[in-house]
Amino acid sequence: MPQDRTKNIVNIKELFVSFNIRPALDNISFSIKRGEHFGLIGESGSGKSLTALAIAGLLPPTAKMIGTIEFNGRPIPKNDKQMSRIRGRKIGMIFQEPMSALNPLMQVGKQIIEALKLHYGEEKIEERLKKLLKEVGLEEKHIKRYPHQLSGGQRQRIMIAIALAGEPELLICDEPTSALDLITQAKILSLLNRICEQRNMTLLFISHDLAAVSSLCQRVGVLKKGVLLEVAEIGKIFTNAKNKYTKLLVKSAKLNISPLKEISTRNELFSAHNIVRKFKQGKFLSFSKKAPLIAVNNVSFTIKSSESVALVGPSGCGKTTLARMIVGLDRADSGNFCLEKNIYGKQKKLPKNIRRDLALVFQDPFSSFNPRQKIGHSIAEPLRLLDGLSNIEKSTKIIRAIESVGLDKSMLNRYPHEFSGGQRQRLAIARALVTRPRLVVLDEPVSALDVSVRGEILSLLNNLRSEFAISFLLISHDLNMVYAVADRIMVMNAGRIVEQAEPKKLFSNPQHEITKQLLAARININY
Amino acid sequence: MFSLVFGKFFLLFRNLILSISVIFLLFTASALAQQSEIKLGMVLEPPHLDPTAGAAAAIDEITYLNIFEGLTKIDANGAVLPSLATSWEISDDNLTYIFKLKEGVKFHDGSKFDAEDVVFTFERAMAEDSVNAQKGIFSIIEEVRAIDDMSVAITLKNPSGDFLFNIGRGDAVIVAKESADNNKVNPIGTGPFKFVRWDRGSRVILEAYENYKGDAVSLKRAEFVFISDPNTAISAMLAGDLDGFPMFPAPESLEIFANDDRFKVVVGTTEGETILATNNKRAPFNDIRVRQAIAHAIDRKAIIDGAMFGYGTPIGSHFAPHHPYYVDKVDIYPFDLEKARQLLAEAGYPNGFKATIKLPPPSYARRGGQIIASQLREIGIELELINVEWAQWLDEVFSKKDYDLTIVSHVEPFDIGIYANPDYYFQFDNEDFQALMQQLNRTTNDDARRALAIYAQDFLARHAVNGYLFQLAKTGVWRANIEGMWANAPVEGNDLSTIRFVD
Amino acid sequence: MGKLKRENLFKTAWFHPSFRIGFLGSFFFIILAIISIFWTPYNIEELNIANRFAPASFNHLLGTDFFGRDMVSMLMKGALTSFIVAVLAVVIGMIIGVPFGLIAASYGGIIDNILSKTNDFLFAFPAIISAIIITAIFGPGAINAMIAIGIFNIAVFARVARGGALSIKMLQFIDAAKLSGMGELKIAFKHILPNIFSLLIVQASVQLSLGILAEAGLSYIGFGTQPPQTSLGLMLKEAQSFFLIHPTLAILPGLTIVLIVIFINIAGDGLRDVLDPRLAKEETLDAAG
Amino acid sequence: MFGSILRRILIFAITIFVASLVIFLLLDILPGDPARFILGINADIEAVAALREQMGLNLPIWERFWHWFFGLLRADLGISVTQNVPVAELIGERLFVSLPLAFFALILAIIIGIPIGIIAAQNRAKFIDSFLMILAQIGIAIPNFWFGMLLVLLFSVKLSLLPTGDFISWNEDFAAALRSLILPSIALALPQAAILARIMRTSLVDISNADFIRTARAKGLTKKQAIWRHGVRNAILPIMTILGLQFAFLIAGTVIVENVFYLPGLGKLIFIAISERDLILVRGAIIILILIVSFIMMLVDIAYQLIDPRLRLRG
Repeated sequence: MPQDRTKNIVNIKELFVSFNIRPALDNISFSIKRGEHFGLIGESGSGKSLTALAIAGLLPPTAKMIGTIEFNGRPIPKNDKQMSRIRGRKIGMIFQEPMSALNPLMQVGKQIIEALKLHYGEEKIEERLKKLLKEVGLEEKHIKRYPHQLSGGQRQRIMIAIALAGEPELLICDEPTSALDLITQAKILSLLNRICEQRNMTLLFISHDLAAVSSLCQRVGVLKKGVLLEVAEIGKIFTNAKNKYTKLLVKSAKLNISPLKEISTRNELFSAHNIVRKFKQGKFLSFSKKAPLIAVNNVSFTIKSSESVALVGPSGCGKTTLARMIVGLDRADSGNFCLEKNIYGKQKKLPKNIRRDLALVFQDPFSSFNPRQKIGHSIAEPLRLLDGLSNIEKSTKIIRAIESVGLDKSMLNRYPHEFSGGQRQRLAIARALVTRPRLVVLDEPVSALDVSVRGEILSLLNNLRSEFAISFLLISHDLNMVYAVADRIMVMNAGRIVEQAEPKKLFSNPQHEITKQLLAARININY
Repeated sequence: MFSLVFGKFFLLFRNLILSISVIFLLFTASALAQQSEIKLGMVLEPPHLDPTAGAAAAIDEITYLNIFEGLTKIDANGAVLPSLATSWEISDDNLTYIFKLKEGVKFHDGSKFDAEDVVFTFERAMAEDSVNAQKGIFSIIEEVRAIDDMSVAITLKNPSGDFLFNIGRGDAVIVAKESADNNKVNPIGTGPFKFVRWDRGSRVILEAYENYKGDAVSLKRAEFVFISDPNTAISAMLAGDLDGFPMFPAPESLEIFANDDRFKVVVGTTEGETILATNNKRAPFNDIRVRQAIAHAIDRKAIIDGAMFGYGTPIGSHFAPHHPYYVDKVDIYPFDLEKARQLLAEAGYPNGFKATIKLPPPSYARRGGQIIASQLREIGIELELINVEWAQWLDEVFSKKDYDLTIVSHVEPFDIGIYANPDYYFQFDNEDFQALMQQLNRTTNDDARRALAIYAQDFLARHAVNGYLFQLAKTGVWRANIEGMWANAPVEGNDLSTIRFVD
Repeated sequence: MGKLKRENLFKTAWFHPSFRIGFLGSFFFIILAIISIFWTPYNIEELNIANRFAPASFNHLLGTDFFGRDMVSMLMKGALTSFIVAVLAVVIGMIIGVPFGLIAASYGGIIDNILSKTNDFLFAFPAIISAIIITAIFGPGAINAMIAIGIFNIAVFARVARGGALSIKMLQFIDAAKLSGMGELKIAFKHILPNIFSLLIVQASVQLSLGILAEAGLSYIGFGTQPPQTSLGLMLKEAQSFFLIHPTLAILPGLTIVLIVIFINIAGDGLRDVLDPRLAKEETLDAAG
Repeated sequence: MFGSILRRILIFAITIFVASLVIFLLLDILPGDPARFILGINADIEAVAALREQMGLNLPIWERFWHWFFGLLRADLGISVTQNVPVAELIGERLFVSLPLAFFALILAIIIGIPIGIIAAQNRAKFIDSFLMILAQIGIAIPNFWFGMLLVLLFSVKLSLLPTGDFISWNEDFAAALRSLILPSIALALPQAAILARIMRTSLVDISNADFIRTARAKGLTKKQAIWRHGVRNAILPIMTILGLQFAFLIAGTVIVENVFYLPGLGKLIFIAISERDLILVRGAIIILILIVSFIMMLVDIAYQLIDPRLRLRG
């Protein structure tokens, strides 16, 4: 394939896309050079996926498009049949969610073969298939499996194989790793990098994660609300961003959190003793008996008052199950917890006196409020746990809670959809604090938030901890994030806590294999 | 049984595959009915096919005169004719009848018909455990005796004017000892047609009996198809699926057939006196003035028009208009609302009262009930309409007598005698009338019987025992080229032997 | 997240053209039916045999039937019965089915299994089979038809409520409520029910139109409304045998049924469109990115 | 896999047991004495008592239930009160009409409804889509008995093409039997076909928005190819559950349609049994209906497990 590095493979001029009358892409112009790795970064709703779909001619039928997109110097055809000859053969695509992107009823091998046949006919199919599998790092036994029988990483490898089948000149990756856990993400990213290098393929990489983009791309475009703010070399973005928003992105990617005030951690507040949680598998009246799944396996640890402890581990390691047991949303099969001399763990319903000392902040701020209830009512709900409050006392507490997270009390009369994601997470924290609990469990408190607001939420949490002397148990898969806010990190894997240490110590001298993997998977920003 | 069923389904499925080619033939119209085959529609399916063991009219409509024959038979006009008895003699005291039997007659199973069968039949019907629906016919018999192979003597307890008519009815047909117990599902008689098959829920098929001793029969095969829904009956006739419907269930649509050259509509009479039956023991209907008021308030024409679309003859008493003894009593209580209100007021109900009316399924009852309710509302009587199925009607109205009013057609021929039974569901207990009926039963002289019958009619009409509405018409529809079908229904039955197709 | 947005359903739906047509259409018939409680042009209990089969005229806008009753009055009363049967059947279905479904979804485990299996079973039984049983026991009648249709509706609403509740239950505000010490039942009614309400309304519109059809079917075979009451289905049944002579008697109630059902269905489709997050999905394809 | 099928069969068995218990109890509280009904109005008390004894009516209710239930297992449903024939035999005969009728109607609904749904989905938001969906709306709204009447008037009365029912047994004349089921199955199929068309359309539209269709198009398939190769099979899955339900509806629908046409099916039998208060027959017929419906639902569930690889490996 003769390549001319100086020519643009994609050329977009004055692209507008709208739904009904609502604009989604507003006057986008940029070009991708042959052979380069181009990154497109932006928050949700910024239009980055839409740009990718527009290039591949896959815009939904309700979208209206104006402007030109040139591929290899020629405008992409409007006709679906003509466009379909370019797709696959010239442009390959990988999507975010490999589970739903694969046909659930078809063996994955067949799905790759289908792509191969489209481009090569029947010729040497088996051979090509084996070669592709090898290239993406899969074994032959995977051919006969169905998508649901593969892991997320394996599925994404299948997707890559499908995209590569036609030996495309341009590979579009639309958030290829955001549905994967950190370790897998790192592997997929390096695989993509290797393949693009080997094949001399142009890459359009789309992500909300500046770190991921920076590890892969030479040039980056920044999108916000359908507007292309700036396009620049990756180095320049980090060192010399022109746009304010870009600067903010860079800043939050480096996760600069206002430094911890030194908080003295005193006596022991909370302890877990030999906690075990098993889940039965199989359905009602089922004949096949499977061994129960052990989600949490003999876990013990302690938390001091005012301490911030992070629980880190790959997805599925049991950290969320543990968190749910701690706050009483689930029961332990054996073992118990102790919160200031109160022992619990196996009760179906926790007594009020324990419950009011515990709180949980959820991962998804969008679903953590009842959309049909005013915010004030939602925040007031935990006050049921405090007996004998007068209405005035109640409203005082609510107002103090909302003000402590930096919001105005007039917002109490609004409904959840009137708030942004960051505001909702603040409100969720306000709700958690309204009973003045001793221990707050934070389940991935920022991972659903846009990068730009993560920093402020984490800073807020730090401030609150010093102000109210609360202990935090912070659950996350992101080591970078917890590094900044935790006094101590516990690493969990396969239901057990395998290692715990202070952040600096853990980062410099990891003991356990999984800790090393987690650390390795971090994408360090080297600018 | 289930494995059997599924096995059958498998075969069915195979057949289905094999006969995909058949589908091409599906839309070619079926061969026209042969001139010697007939398909007749019936509303009700019989519970079984033994006319000597059930009251259901549907049994007689299939078997009477076709599969089974009696000693005598009733013709289309209600006259008594010889059948298995070729002739008979009656003793002077009117008590002993000697029947000469037809020679050479064989049952459909090949067994010979002789006096023994007659004796068996009558003794079976007279027996205490008899399940015959008309025990009254047999209860007056003292003795049945075979004189020889081909003659039988029957002695009565007292003279009976309609004995010869009665033994010509379906309940008295002659059965053979060997097959009698099986007649419910596989009827064996001596008639011109033998039983072929009964597809339950669908049809009964008969075929001409090759050894029949009697007048030649034109039909070779006959099917009785059961269609209870009037709408379906209309379309089945119009579509040509049926050749005729002797008792067509939808009088409202006869107009269509009358205007269609392919069909003829024949309106005859039945023995069905349609009455507003009244519970004479229950207040306020035990007051004759109330009953008279109701009689005055009923507009028979509106009922006949509205419920039967004009088919039906108004009656003023419990007697069939085509009967030779009939007198018209319609005008005893003419339609007069003023009079009705006055009578009601005299009875102590100036503002009327509330009552219920139980309506069995036939449209004369259901529609008639609505019309009567509307008419009685004019004089202040509010009727609550209660629809009942036949089983409920028999249970609640007929046997438990738990009703105020009901509408029903009494289809027994010459059944005025039911008014002499104080336990009958009308609960009419009148000694004068009971004496009158005893006298009538004993009388054999025709003129005397006529006089008594006329007196009885007048008596019932004046006492307004029930509301007398109309004589149910027999509205038949059949192909224009069919002849010999009964126009009237003096007894329940469809005599196939006289039916033929003409060109 | 379209369905989680709090909005005035009716107001939003009003701008959907098919909802508006459907709503106005069914509203017209509902109003006619309600008026018939107080007033009809003629009293349909008074039969006027002499005036039967009258053609349409100024006195009788749609003519008279085989008893001489005014067809306009008959249709109004008939629609009333049909609506009452269908609406009450929906009410029965909702009152019993929704708590049934909510409880199954809330408690889960064996309770859910038993309730759902019972429900799957009920669900497979169209009104007609319950009607057969009820008619066999109590005899035919409009109320029995209503109960029979209601029994089927119970299963439908239980299923919808359970499905909706399960998807709401996944959301974190439910866990938040649990942490506040609320019991399962209280959560079900305070937090889950308001959020599946619009789902239930759409389903109610479907069941309403099915109920009208089912009433007609049951009346047609004699398991439903009995004279002297009337319903659209009964009118249709009684008029069938006149079809070839006086076709309007059957066409009018038939058409009324078809129109009412279509209007309700259109309105329901409109509502569903408004609520359906799928439509929003296309427009926010990028939301996840 | 095997286990899950076994599990489904167990659920089926429990369902049948519970259903028979409920049906038995419901119909047992009915007023009226079957023995008296059999013997008629004028029967004397001793005879009735003897028959009650003989029919086991004097036994306690639980014993009678067990008796009946074990009878059911042996396909012995008692003797019809009015027809004096074993109920199982009566029902068995009628199933040869009702099951084929429902089956044909299902086939018709599929061959009419599915293609219409596919065509509408492929031409989404175009005239043909709106047209077909309006047709489907009307199809749902027309009561099937009324449609049946109209069919009869057109095809039987006016055109004389097909009989108005007039079912002759399969052995006697297979083609005639088939002919007599054509109109009723069309009448029965219409609303179900309309529903199927709508569901198929929605399902396909949903699927065509699915990620894997986008993947297929990204491979280089055209939109149409992608939907045919990947969409239809996925869209059929939800349809299967619907089909199971529809078969239940069709079986029940035969009760109405067999009355419009004169077909000697199970529906007609139940209808007559109710009007004659033959409760033994009603009871038997209902339990058979339930048996058939539950059996079909079970088959659908099992088929679902066989088709969908995601369910195949689950416990």
